Amino acid sequence: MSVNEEFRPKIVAFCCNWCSYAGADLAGSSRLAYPADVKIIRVPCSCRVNPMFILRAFEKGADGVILCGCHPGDCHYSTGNYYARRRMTLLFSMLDFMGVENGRTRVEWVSAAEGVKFSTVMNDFVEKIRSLGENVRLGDLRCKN
Amino acid sequence: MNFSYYPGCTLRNKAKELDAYARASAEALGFALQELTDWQCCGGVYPLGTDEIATKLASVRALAQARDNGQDLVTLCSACHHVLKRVNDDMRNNADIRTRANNYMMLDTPYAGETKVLHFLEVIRDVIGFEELKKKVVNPLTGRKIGAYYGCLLLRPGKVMAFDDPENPKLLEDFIRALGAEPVVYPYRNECCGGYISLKEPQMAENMCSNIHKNAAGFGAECLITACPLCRYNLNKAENNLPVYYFTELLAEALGVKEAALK
Amino acid sequence: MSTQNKAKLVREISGTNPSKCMKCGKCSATCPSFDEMDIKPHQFVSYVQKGDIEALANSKSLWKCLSCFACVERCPRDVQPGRIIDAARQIVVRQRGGNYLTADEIPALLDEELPQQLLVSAYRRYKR
Amino acid sequence: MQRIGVFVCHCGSNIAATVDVHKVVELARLEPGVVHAEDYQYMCSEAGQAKIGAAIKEHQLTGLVVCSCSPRMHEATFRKCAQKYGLNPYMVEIANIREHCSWIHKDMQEATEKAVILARAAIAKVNLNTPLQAGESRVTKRALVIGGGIAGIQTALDIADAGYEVDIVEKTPSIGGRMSQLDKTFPTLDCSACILTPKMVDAAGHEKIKIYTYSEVEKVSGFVGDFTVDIRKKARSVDADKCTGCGVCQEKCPSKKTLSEFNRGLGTRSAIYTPFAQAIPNVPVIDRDACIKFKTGKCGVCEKVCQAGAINYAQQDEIITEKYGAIVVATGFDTIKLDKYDEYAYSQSKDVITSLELERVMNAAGPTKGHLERLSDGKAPKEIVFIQCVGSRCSDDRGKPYCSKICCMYTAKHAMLIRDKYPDVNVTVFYIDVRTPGKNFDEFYRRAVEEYGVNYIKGQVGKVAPQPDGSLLVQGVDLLDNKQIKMKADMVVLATAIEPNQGVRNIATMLTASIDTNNFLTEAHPKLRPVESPTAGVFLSGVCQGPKDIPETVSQAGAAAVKVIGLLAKDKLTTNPCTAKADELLCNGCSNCAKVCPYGAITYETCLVNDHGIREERRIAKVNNALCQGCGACTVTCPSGAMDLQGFSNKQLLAEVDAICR
Repeated sequence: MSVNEEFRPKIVAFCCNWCSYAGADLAGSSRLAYPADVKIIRVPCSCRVNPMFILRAFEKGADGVILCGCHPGDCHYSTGNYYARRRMTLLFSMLDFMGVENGRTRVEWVSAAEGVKFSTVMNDFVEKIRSLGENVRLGDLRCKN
Repeated sequence: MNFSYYPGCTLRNKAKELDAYARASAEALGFALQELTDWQCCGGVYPLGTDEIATKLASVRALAQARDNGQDLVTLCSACHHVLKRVNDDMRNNADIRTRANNYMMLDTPYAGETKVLHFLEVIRDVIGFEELKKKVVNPLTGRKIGAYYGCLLLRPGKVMAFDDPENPKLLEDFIRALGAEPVVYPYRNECCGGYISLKEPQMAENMCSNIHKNAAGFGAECLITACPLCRYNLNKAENNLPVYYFTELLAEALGVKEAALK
Repeated sequence: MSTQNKAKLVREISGTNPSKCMKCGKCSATCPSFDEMDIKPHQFVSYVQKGDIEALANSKSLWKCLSCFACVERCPRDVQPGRIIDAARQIVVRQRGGNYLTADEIPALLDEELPQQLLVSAYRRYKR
Repeated sequence: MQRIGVFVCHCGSNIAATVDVHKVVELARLEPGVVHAEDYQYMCSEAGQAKIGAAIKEHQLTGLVVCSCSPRMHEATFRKCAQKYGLNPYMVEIANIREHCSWIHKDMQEATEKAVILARAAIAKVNLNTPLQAGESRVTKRALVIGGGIAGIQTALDIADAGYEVDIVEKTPSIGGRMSQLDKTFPTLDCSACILTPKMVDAAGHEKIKIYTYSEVEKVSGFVGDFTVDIRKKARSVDADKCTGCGVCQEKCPSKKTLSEFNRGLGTRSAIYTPFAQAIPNVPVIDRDACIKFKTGKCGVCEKVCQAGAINYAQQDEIITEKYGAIVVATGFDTIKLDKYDEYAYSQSKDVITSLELERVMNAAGPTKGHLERLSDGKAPKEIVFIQCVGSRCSDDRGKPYCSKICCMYTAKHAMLIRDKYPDVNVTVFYIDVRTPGKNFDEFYRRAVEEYGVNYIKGQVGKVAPQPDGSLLVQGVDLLDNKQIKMKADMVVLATAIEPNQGVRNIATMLTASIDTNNFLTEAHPKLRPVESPTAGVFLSGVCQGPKDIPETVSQAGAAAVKVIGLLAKDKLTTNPCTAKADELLCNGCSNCAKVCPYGAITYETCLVNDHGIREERRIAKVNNALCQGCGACTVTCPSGAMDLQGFSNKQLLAEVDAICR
């Protein structure tokens, strides 16, 4: 599909409750806009995100998935984000192999104080997904209209 | 040890000795300056406008040639150094300027700031080392009280030039010490000499330079050294001035190659 | 060109953001040419903000700035007044007849010692 | 099948101005499980909650979705509300349509579409919610305060006065902190030591307070109500029980050339030292880097002169492990390094000093015995220039982007004190803005100008140039006169930006407390929970949270103490019921989950299992609900899918993903 202005991607953002979800709240209370294409799912920690969730998102038609957690060393549960980082490295490389480009998946560390960063990251990610266009891999054809 | 070398227009002309002393000193210190084959004038001042591309191309050409030679690029004149380092920084960090400059140049390999630009003084500090320089000195300049004059172009903007602390530099003082002389630290050593203003407003430059001389003399300097022909020209025009030398002249003297250099 | 467009052009050429200025005056405190300038360095910013590029373009300050970057180095807000005044200068010299230095003037300005560098620098700053 | 009620909040116009709330209601009604939907102006208000209650009764709701502000704001409110009307509180989910929607989008259609999708996700999740029961955990009735400055001391005193035990850990040899270095305080000009030392004495003498000086927190584990902390008591080389504080050792110590930290490097101290005369405890420490005995093995003068026999060269660091229910961070601040601001010649002239250094110069116990003199030649200055905002309000990487808040006031204080004591000295202050929001603050600054004749100039200084005659040439600007000023001064004082103390990042990491890019600790809510960290059981006191003056610090210290007391007053805490749980039929006992658990909450038991009629003994993971904090690391690591997290189960999260991607 060619990139066009009308393309509105579906983007799922998993945010840990302690840092990134709070960072998103701060972006909100500071009125720092980012596209409505991003929908946030709250998880207790980035390590709660099962690769299965991300595969399912792509299967159901997501065009990009981003996982946000506390900065390394600052995880509320001490080590959760380290697990997430390792798991996602593997998963993303497998997804890339399967044709879901690396640009469609991302891990970012956003602290509770980084509203600006949250908004910047989301703007950037959406722009990236828009440039990549619709995701055609992994989609469950039965889900198509 | 070999470096690509960019002399610049003034060193081919009014400041021949700055160049000659440097080449002789380099040899004495064990490195060679290999002049780029067809360099062009850098323009003297860095074109500040973000949309000025053509005026930056001479620098890009020199930088790309050094890259192709696989060498770091050494300069002597403060102005050339300033322009080359800043254009190099643009080529490395400013995607817009990089793209547009490369579109003009049509190089075999596009240039993206790969070359390391070094001032002759940085070579002495970072590659040779002041300890090593001290060992090579045969005529120590004992007893001489020398004020280092940095001017603006070597130091600012500090983040891009990354030459020394722009407000309290030490490089030339360490250099003077290594030659066996006594550095005189004075606060106006990083104040502007007036630069190109001296062409149309000589009085302004003269006032600035006399303040610099007065300040340096007040702290006990007997002479000044500089790396820039324009600074030297402006400083020399001021009344009651201290003698102003190129740093390479004192270097050649201390290394015992001064006489030979001008032959 | 409209005044608004000129102000926009100054922002573009200089690559700076005058809105970052907090009016501390450190640029004017720093500038070695302060006394020679009619519009002072800290005012460059407000002239661009007001969109009064005309006044800036007609000011003496254009030709008194030394591009010594002391204001750029010391500005706590990264506004870079030196780049702003250069952009205004560019707008002037890029217009026909806007040159501050012409070839005819040069012979009278020369002397024995004058380095080439001075001529090329002045040419770059003063002339299209 | 659940019977779900959806409640859409207008939040005044905060949501309703951007999101078509009626449309959200209308479309939510179509979702599976939804039997009721309505909107209201303020759902969190009493009337709003009553509406929820009425709907629960009328429609026999089993689950609630509230489309409103962030769950971090009102999840607890709506859970309580559900409970009040007989519903399990964990049957409530929040769709965040304010912070994540109405506040960041402008286009109504776009925002409404997104709000509907967020509501759908929450509805899909509630469909799979199950009632959860919160457990209980114990509370250790003792608090730890990290930092022994005025913030830490005040917090500790307030907690102790309420009858709870408090330990203070202070890394320097004495409590007192920055305030002990100050000469006078604004806006009353009372003597800092006179108001601080009684508090230090109170803390030291309080039966509920234990003070560990020359000590640092090394390790923290556990959670709210039940922290375990390792404290490293650094070797003092002096036996505190025997030392009488006579001071002879300090007098006789032959190594006297170490720069005094207390005097900001302007004076020297001996190798065995107490930082200042009123130090608490009044027990010296041996600085082993400076001590001749430790460096060469020869000397031992202090041991010889100590009548009490308190010197102990062989003393080792000691690790103390203690349990605490709550931890207060009160680590304070320091001034920034000025090496990137040498246009002010700080490193080039002894007569250019920071304001904190001036405090020491003005102090009777300071390096000049309180005489105002130039540190280069001891001469009395006639002309003093103060420069404001040095390193504050900078957007470049040299300084700090924030206003340090205290500088305007202490500069007015310094100017006034100098003019009062030395009327022949001229004082000039270069300022950008004078910021005086505080009780009696502006009046104070005006007194400096009107009564004491301090010369305030609006404008910054560009350069300070030391002159051959020893004076300082100050080049500044007067923006109101539009003139550049070049004036000679004998001394220049820099109002240097403040920053959180070194090491606070390390402490934040140990506590898993959030910290911002400027190294200030983040509060749980900037307005409503200013003294709590988002990490339960961790509280903030003083400048570690943001720049503050003394009265503000003391108020915040008290507020933090109240929060701690509120926590320690409880015998039990309800724990988060969103804990992990293993399905015994799926678990294969592989131990992977136990390996990733940061709390050691998973153990294995051999159980008799009935797997579709096959009864056998199996090794099965068991989660200790009191220890599990619900991070979910185990759920992902489990190869057989046996481990799940209650409240954030695989099915619930997948349902959310499905709803969003629909």
